[in-house]
Amino acid sequence: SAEKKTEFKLAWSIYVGWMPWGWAADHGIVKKWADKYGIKIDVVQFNDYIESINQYTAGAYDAVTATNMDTLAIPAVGGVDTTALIVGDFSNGNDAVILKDKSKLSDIIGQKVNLVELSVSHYLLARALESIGKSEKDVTVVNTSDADMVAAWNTPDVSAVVTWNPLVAEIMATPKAHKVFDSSQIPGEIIDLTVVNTKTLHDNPNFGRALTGAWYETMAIMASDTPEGKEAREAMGKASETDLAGYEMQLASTKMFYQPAQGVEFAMSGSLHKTMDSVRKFLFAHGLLGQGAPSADVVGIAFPDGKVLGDKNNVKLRFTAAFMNEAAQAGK
Amino acid sequence: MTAVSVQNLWKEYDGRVVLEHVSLEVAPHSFIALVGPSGCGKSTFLRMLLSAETPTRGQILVDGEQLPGEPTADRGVVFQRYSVFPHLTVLENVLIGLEFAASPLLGKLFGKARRKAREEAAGMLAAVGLGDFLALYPSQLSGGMQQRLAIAQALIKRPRVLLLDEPFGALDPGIRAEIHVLMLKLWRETRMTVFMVTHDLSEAFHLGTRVIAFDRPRNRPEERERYGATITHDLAIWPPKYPVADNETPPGGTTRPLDDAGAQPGRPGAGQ
Amino acid sequence: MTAVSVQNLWKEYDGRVVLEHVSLEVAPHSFIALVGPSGCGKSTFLRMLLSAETPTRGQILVDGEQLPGEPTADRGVVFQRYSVFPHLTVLENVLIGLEFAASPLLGKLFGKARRKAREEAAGMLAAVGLGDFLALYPSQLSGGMQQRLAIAQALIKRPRVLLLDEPFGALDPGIRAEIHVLMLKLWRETRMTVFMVTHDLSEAFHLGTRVIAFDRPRNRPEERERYGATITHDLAIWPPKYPVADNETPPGGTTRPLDDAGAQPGRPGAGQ
Amino acid sequence: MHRRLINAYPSRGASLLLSALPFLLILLAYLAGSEARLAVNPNDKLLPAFSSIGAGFSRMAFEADKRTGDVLLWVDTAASLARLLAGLAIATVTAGLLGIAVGLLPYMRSTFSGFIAVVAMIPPLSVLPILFIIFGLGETAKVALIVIGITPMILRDMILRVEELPREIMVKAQTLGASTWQIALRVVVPQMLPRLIDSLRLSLGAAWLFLIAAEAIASQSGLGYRIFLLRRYLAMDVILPYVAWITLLAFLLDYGLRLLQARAFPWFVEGRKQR
Amino acid sequence: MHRRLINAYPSRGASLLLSALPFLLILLAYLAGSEARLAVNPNDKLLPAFSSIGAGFSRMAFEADKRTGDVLLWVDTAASLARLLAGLAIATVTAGLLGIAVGLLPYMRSTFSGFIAVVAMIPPLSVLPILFIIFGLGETAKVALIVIGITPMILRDMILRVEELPREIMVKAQTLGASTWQIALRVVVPQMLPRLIDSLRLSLGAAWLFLIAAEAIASQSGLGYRIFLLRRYLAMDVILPYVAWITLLAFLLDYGLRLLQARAFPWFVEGRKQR
Ligand SMILES: Nc1ncnc2c1ncn2[C@@H]1O[C@H](COP(=O)(O)OP(=O)(O)OP(=O)(O)O)[C@@H](O)[C@H]1O
Ligand SMILES: Nc1ncnc2c1ncn2[C@@H]1O[C@H](COP(=O)(O)OP(=O)(O)OP(=O)(O)O)[C@@H](O)[C@H]1O
Ligand SMILES: [Mg+2]
Ligand SMILES: [Mg+2]
Repeated sequence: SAEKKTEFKLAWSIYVGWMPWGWAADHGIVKKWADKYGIKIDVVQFNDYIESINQYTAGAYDAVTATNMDTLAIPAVGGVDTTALIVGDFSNGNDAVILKDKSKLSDIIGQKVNLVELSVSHYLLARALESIGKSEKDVTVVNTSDADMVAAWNTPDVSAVVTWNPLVAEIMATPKAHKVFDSSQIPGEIIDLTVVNTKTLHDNPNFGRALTGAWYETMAIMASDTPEGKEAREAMGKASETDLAGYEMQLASTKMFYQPAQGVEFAMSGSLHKTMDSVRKFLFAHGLLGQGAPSADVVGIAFPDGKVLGDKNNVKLRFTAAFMNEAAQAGK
Repeated sequence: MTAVSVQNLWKEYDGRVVLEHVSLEVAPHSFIALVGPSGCGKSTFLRMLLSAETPTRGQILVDGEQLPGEPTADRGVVFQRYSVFPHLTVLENVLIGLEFAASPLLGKLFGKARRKAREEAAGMLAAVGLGDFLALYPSQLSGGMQQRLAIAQALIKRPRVLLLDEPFGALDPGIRAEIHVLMLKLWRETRMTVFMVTHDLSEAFHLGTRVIAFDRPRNRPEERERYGATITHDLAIWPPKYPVADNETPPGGTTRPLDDAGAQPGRPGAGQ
Repeated sequence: MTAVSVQNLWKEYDGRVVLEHVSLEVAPHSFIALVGPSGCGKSTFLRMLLSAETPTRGQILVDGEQLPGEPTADRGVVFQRYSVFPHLTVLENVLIGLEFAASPLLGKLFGKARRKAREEAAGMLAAVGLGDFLALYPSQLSGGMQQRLAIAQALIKRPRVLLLDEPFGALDPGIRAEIHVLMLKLWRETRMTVFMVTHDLSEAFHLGTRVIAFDRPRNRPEERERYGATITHDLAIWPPKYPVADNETPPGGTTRPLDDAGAQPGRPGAGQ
Repeated sequence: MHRRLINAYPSRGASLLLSALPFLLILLAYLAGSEARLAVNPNDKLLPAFSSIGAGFSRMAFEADKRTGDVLLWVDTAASLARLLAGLAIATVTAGLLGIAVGLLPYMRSTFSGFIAVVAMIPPLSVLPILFIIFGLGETAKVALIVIGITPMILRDMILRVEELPREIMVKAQTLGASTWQIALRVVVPQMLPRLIDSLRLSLGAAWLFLIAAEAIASQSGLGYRIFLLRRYLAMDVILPYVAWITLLAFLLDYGLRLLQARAFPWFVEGRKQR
Repeated sequence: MHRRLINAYPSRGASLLLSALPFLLILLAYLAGSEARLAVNPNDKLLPAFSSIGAGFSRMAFEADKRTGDVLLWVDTAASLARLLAGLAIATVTAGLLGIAVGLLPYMRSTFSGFIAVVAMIPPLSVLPILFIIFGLGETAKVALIVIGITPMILRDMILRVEELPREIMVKAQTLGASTWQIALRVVVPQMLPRLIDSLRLSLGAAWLFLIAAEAIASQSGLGYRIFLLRRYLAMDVILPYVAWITLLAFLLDYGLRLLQARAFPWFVEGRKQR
């Protein structure tokens, strides 16, 4: 039974790769595209990233901005069939492992590491440790809220953190901070998405079209070297309580897919396959694929090339290139 | 002009007997003074007359009819403390009784109806000597003035029975004398039946037409649980020390009449 | 055997005069009964005798010496309410006065010293008839027992002056009579000087060697702020109605002596 | 004259000085800490110099934000106060009405007293996700969190206060012929209003706490939102004046309520003095 | 017999039924909501079926965690209770001692009463960064947040209670020759202890709140930590039993304090009854 709707809600939270949503909403771009398809899209900003995903998972929102890992672990595991509509960027240095007074990654062994547990930071730490042949058992993880990370760094108790921008930039500005590992060393593994409820998207493809249309129009402005582009970037910086320079520094460590074609290419690539396999193994090891899950295969992940990772009868996360493709065609 | 009949009344609290075998016939327009040691159940007795407490056994009839199950407007009361509403002015404290009757929904009168009720209340207050203090709150009144207010508040409902629980205990002798005068005047005018608890024997003999003493006949520690207090003395004050109306019958007392008990009470605590 | 001299005492609160021109010479071993209408400053006067309040003008001498600036152990007090410590048992309430003196640091005695103090306290409690209730808390006592406890508590310090503020107001006649007897006995034995505020004239005349009345000579509303109360009557009760020791001088009274005021007091509130 | 410490009162001047003392000490401690940290790292953000705090405050309070054109402090204040007052108003009315009903009517008491005792023990922060799902994320949710956070407190207090009304007052009203409705309307409610203000004042602290917690999760303006956002950057030069501002607002609210009580219910304040 | 509602008491049986009613209604509402959501999405996490909740609880309470080998519920409970009790103990002792000193000594009152009134208005969560530098991020910080959160409440209450002691009691102690120290030790402190328990009970709710907030900030175990961690995955099948468990603990703590008061201070409880 198809459910036609005309009103939709998108939840987004403050992060370098998602700031365009706020700007697009403020500048009427979202409304323009929604009007074009005769629908209404409510763009709601969350302070708390996790709460935005929870709200989406509970059904209060039709779309949300999230990382690949959290999309799999929360809505998909929670039975909400979800489609990654837009692959916006991947973290290319935005997430980092930082040590105080020490400069080698191996110095982290035996330390307490402050990070947001079960987040992409946790994943990054696991990958970093893997890279030197160690595992999570060799450190002590202390769950620390992202809002307090900078303040925590400033206390003598804390000697190692894993976190993301803009917090990385803030911490690196203090005298004793040394970046010992960052996401540029695992390129393409921490992906920032705009995801949509699959059923809603299936019943209302125009919602997907409006979102991609608005997104890539914004991308085009943001990427341009014009005064308008600079103004947009400055506004996005301000909205995340930093300035143009700060925001551009964050962008530098983010691989943005400004053109839809780039997104399509990334989604179609085989590396996404490998990344998601690594991610689901990490989640399984931490018991996040559902309690009593017999293997990492319980939840199926479908890719644009038709391949499926895990249970084919229980596909809950789908990567699609269709809408980005449509936008790429329209843009030509 | 209301007769009260108390028939073999018992009251227990959690199996502890407080009052037992209390029987009493009260003639209309009596002024009953209740005395007795602390804790013997005088207040409990009044509360039962008010229906604020249910007897364990026995019954109370007012003009031959069973008491209703809860307090009603035909039995007024003045307590020693907390007898007036602290959040209402003197005038409002008296007015509210009229408003309850006339305005079931809001409990408040407006316009002409209010002016009329106000006049009646102000008249009653003037009668108890509070005519000049209508706008004050109880906390701004002295103890004596508060008790006069409580009396006015009770009397505006023209109760058939008025119950007073140590109403004048906290007052100094001058004010107390004034209130005694007032009380007797109102009692005579409204012809109601009054029950008054007091610790002051001289007050009891001065005001009462009949003095009733409660006490525990068995009072050894091991008996306290099992046996309660009852009426141990019942003295009619006759002839009355103030004029009574022609149509009044002498209030019934069961023991020896005291000639001059009212005029020359034994001074409390004088015996050394 | 302590003389008290009050010299032209004034007390104002925020510019409102409460007491004025109070002068009084009290002979040793007097029993002064203070009476007067509510709010006239009797309690204030006692508080000044205690140094719990400072006079605005004038001074008080005890045996010729200026009062110390704060309450001390040579002046004991019994208030109408809150006079004993609710968190201590009967015994502890009396013991604590001895412990304060003997143990500056902990305020508590142990071992032999405690046993000795305990004996003394128990003796005092037996004297006021509380010998069987040593382990009870005040909330488990009746009003009369609490007041006896307060008296024992004050007397264990052997104060030279004892101040009583309406100490027996809440008691019923029987218990009151008992306490009167006890009070007079203790007064005679310890030879202290007693000041007692009371609203009960018969009590005043029964216990006092001298009755002092406070009142406001000017009491019109517009005068209330500017003029306070002062001594309006000062009656020596002489000859005393109970035996006094040989070496006692008649307590000085400045106005007419009353022959039988003690035996036949005017009944309060009797005048209609 | 030698006196016991409990009888020693400072003079007016000394009293003023003494009351300023702890504030001065805190100020000095801050200054010392700030200088020490700034000496090590001139860019230290944790304990900024007073000049930075002043600049931060004036930026928030007097300069229009470039992006939105709003002066942020006032926008934040308006948003937060609106939520806080709405929450307080709803909680007060709910708890007042329900508390009076439960305190007054035996049937209501039987039904609700156990339930309220249990519900009052649930820490609202632990059920945040459920609250957000039920109330959405708009203004409703924020107001709801405040309401849910403080209603149980006020409610329990109200029930106690109603039950504390002297039995005599209830009997008296009945002897004047009042019905249950009339007793509630004319005897109990008016006597509860000033007590409700007391209870409200006691719960102000918790209300601010919940406001800040709610604004930290989803919102685009508000004092708590701003503090939360700036906390990531450790922008203490703005956070500290914001905290001072919140403290001032809380203090004024408390003071205003006390004033209201004194004005509107003179009988209550006087009655209390006499006790 | 027709009676006013205020005089109508339910029978014992009816009373029991009535008090169960709201719990039943909530349960039914949950069941209905849960079934409706599970019908649409059998993996729904928001309102899991009772069987899932039971499984979640037994997993936390009886099975050892794979990663650490601990049985998480007990580890969390032990960690949280240790923090909570430490915080309560420190706050109680501090507020008790300072409150008595301020309430009793005019010099202390002049010095601190204004300061306390202002400090009590600062929302502690808004000055977290400063607390971190002072107390670090370890157990100290969590206990400190609880202490800072509830001390002002207890303190203000204590000061009021000391000032409420009848003037007569103070005068009486002096006429028995007591020094200030002796009055504090033997008259005021013993009378304040049961009142301190009252005040502590009132602040239990806030203490839990601050505990959960503190554990959400930085920690490795604790009931609040677990709830916030699991919130990341909307694991309501564990969060709900945790909330119920916290509620039970809070209830027991409250009950224990009431019992302690009744046992240790019979004079206080009896005195209160008589009022
Ligand atoms: N609600 C109650 N529950 C249990 N016992 C009660 C209750 N009310 C009164 N009592 C007991 O009943 C006895 C009589 O109390 P009551 O108040 O009637 O005495 P009283 O004669 O009025 O005393 P007083 O002169 O001190 O006012 C007392 O022992 C009291 O403890
Ligand atoms: N601390 C105070 N501040 C201001 N006024 C006071 C204070 N204490 C007493 N007063 C006033 O002083 C007057 C005398 O009070 P006091 O308590 O001495 O009267 P009293 O004679 O003992 O009355 P009562 O018989 O009612 O006990 C009263 O008008 C009272 O309001
Ligand atoms: Mg009684
Ligand atoms: Mg007095």
